[in-house]
Amino acid sequence: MPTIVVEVMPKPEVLDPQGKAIDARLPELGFREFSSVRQGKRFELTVDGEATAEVLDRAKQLAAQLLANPSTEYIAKVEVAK
Amino acid sequence: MPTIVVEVMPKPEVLDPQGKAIDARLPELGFREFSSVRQGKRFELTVDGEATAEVLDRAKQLAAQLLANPSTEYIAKVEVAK
Amino acid sequence: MVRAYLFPWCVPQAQPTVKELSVNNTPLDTVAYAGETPDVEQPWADLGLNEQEYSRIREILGRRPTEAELAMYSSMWSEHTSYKSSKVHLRQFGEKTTEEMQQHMLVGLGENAGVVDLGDGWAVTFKVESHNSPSYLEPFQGAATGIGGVVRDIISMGARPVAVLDSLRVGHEDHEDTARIVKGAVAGVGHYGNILGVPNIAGETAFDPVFQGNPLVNAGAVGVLRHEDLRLAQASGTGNKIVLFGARTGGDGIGGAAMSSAAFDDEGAANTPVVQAGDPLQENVIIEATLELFATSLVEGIQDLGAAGIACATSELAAGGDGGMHVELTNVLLRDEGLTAGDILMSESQERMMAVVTPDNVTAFEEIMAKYGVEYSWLGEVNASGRLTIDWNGERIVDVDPTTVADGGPVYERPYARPEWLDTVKADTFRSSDAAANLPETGEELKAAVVELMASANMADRSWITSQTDTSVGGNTRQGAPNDSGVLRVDEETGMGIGLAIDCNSRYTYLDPYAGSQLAVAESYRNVATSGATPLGISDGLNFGSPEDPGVMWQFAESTRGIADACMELSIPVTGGNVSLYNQTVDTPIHPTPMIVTLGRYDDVATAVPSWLHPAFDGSALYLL
Amino acid sequence: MNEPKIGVVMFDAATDAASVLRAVELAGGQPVKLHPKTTTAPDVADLKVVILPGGFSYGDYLRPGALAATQPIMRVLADAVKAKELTVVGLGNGFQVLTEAGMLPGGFIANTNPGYHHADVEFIVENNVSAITNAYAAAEVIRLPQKGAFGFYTATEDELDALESAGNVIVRAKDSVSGSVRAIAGISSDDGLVLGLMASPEYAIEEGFGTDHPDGPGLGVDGQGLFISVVRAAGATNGEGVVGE
Ligand SMILES: Nc1ncnc2c1ncn2[C@@H]1O[C@H](COP(=O)(O)OP(=O)(O)O)[C@@H](O)[C@H]1O
Repeated sequence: MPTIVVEVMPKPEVLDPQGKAIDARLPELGFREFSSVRQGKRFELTVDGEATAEVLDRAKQLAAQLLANPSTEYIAKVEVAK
Repeated sequence: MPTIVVEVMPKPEVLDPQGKAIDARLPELGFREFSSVRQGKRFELTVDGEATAEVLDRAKQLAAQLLANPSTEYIAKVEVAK
Repeated sequence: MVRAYLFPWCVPQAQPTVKELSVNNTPLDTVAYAGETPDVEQPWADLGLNEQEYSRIREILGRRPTEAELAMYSSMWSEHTSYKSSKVHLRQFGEKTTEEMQQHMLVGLGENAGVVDLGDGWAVTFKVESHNSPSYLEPFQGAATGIGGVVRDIISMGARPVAVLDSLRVGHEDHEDTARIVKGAVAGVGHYGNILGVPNIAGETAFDPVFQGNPLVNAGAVGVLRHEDLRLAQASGTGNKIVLFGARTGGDGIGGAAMSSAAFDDEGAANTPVVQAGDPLQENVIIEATLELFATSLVEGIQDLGAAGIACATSELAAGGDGGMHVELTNVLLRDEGLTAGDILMSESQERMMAVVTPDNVTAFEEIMAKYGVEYSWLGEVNASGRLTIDWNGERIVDVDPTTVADGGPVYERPYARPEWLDTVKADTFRSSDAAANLPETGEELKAAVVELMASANMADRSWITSQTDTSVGGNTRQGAPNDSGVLRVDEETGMGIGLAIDCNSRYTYLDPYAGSQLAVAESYRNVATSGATPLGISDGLNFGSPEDPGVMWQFAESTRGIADACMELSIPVTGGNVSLYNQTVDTPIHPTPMIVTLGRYDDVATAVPSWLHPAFDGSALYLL
Repeated sequence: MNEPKIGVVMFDAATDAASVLRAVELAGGQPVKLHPKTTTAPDVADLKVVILPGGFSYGDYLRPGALAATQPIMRVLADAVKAKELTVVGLGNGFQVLTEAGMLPGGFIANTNPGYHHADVEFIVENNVSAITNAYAAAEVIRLPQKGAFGFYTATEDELDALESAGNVIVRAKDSVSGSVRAIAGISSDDGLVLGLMASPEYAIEEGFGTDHPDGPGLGVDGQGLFISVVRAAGATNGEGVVGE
């Protein structure tokens, strides 16, 4: 069955304590190539049937209505997984 | 500055109570197109410099060492964001 | 409000900041420039000031304010920060206090929070703060940062936070938006308090349609300290250094103070500031670092950063001290390099503290910050100028007398009058309703009525709420939910401890604000007293509609009169409190809600009496008093 | 009396640490605070047992226990365990740290009913010869607080079978609230030197401040046995005889 991937990230201007805490560990762990980390969510929706353009639209609706919180997050991606 | 995206999902054989809880709300919200939801994580690493193949390798190391827990999760993707 | 967003896709929305307020696109509105350009139009109305207030600022300064000064005055003179409409009524809490009532008070009205003596060198401080408008926009973060903010208030008194509490008023249980708010707020309160490791031992939750578009989320905290650890917010001593420590400053919550002082319109708040996200891990570290600063006597004065951030903290610290202060705003550590000077002054980023340190202690201070891994930056110095000056990239953008900012705001005697609708409401009694004609009579009917009552949202089991907060962390909780009063041990040696309850029935205060407020005091007092504690003081969280409505102002006047009179009668002082006005949707104010926290003392918490029927009490007699 | 020293690692936001320190003391041990940044073995050299307390180490950000598991002290502890010189006990979040550090098999996911919950839970002591259960009777039913949002223990079938057949499932929930597979609540490594328990015994050690009990609210003190066990284990391996009751 096809899968739709929805990705949600904290808005750039909103503090991301999780990312910040990971960030803080990097130098000690020897990862100096990355200057910052932000942590968001990835959802996989299993589609019941075909992943038509309509179903993708519904996934976008679901993302906006339930999966992302518009006051703190934005939707980074909604796409059919290959 | 370039960004590397790391995506981590719960292993298929491991239960995903958070995904399941979302799942359970779908019929009530009228989303019948999706038969199941799984919830994972998406990380954005800001690269200090160029996103060379080496840096991508380091991101993979970081993913394996810290961002994913191999006993419950797998790494779905590590790539340079466009 | 239903969350109706049609594809606000992908692009993070542009952030509304104070940038938009910049005057004529001049690169920087300096003091010198302001002096040369008296006629520049300034957005005082958008910042919530009225014309007289704006002229008064010009009069004080002898010129027009700079953009930064205007932002500073507008938030410090906002209702939320200045108590301009409520002050005249709050005075009676002091006036109606006898010496006997004051006997346990170490610090009274006017400080961050009152401090009450517990004996044996122990003291306790407690307060509630409203976080209503942020919690409507984003219930989880709003409630979480409500807890974070009030806990920082308590730490800045020199106390270790030992308990938190919260009081929630949300809309009708069946309304589609209620679950979002109540579940979000409950989870947020739990999230923050749990990670702080402070037990949640008291609170209440009520459902009523009047709170649909304007829920109330009041968060409280209790701290314990030794007498000698008491600290007050003031910057004195020329040459002392000003330091900002904790989280970096970002673009969050700019304009929050002004927003809490405006009513929601139909669509919710129009100018929504960037949501403040809490970082309880950061706060946890700050608590330990700050307490160590106190224990080693490294700070002269300290102030938490809340509404109006650095603007508020610098003007309050300077006004509380005896001289002036100079601040280099450029030294502030930023999370986002694009912020303007005005943004930085007004940002409400969480988990920050400002302290005053003598030059001798600078190194020791830095060592403690390093030990806890807390970031800090030195901002400036206390001086004898009597002025608060702030520079940005070598240019002066603020030059004010700090007392005019912190304490010199307007005080209003707002007109008030008993609203006429009250007669109609009062005439509409139960006896005159349909229900009265159909009272349950048979055993079956009575049973059904009782079951229906018990199943209603306001009576139903609260364990889904209380199980989401840690009640036992710290190991000193003698009683938490479902007791009417939380009980906490303070002294492990003697068992001495405190009892705490927060209460208010908003329907009573709606029907009769004077008697209803007395009832709120009585209920909260009773809950503490019947658990076996001796009540020592109350703190209030006064949540009302718009003070510009004479009917609301009447409710406020009656309510404060009721609280003061009830306290006289019970011989217990008001130790502090918080006022939140403009809680209304368009023209409909919320029911007046003066939440009352009573704090009591036990010689030994082992004597506390629970308020539920434990199976072990089988066979005990039950009395109705 | 020579009180055995027991180390307690003070991770940031390990909110139960204070109560664990007190519990060790009440059980007759001498608690020693250990800093998570410690990189030197001498800090643990005179200790026979180290406890990783519960709470929300590093905010439980990323995954519960994940950031704590990367702290320098964890390497020191792992080395000492490898040299058979140390017993490490993880309580609650501390158990999660041990799985994240790879010192115990399996991992934790969100509770079946997601979100933070606390409750008094009944557990069965399946193995009473471990460093954390030796003061309990075999098959004793004990009541301890359990709290957290990620208390659901999971592992592969092979790992689970190995744990079971070696007797390394030492504590099981009577009714699993978190959802853990096979109701597992406490496990041990094969050599018995690394142990984890998903519960908070430190809040069931003092009458009046414990779990609910048939005799009255707060009278349950079943957590005492765990700390007595730990102190005994420390005393025994110190070669100074059994300390405790
Ligand atoms: N409702 C009230 N009842 C009594 N005192 C109050 C009330 N509201 C405010 N106060 C007094 O005014 C002081 C300033 O309040 P507040 O601005 O809430 O402190 P903060 O600066 O921490 O926000 C309080 O410490 C308190 O003593």
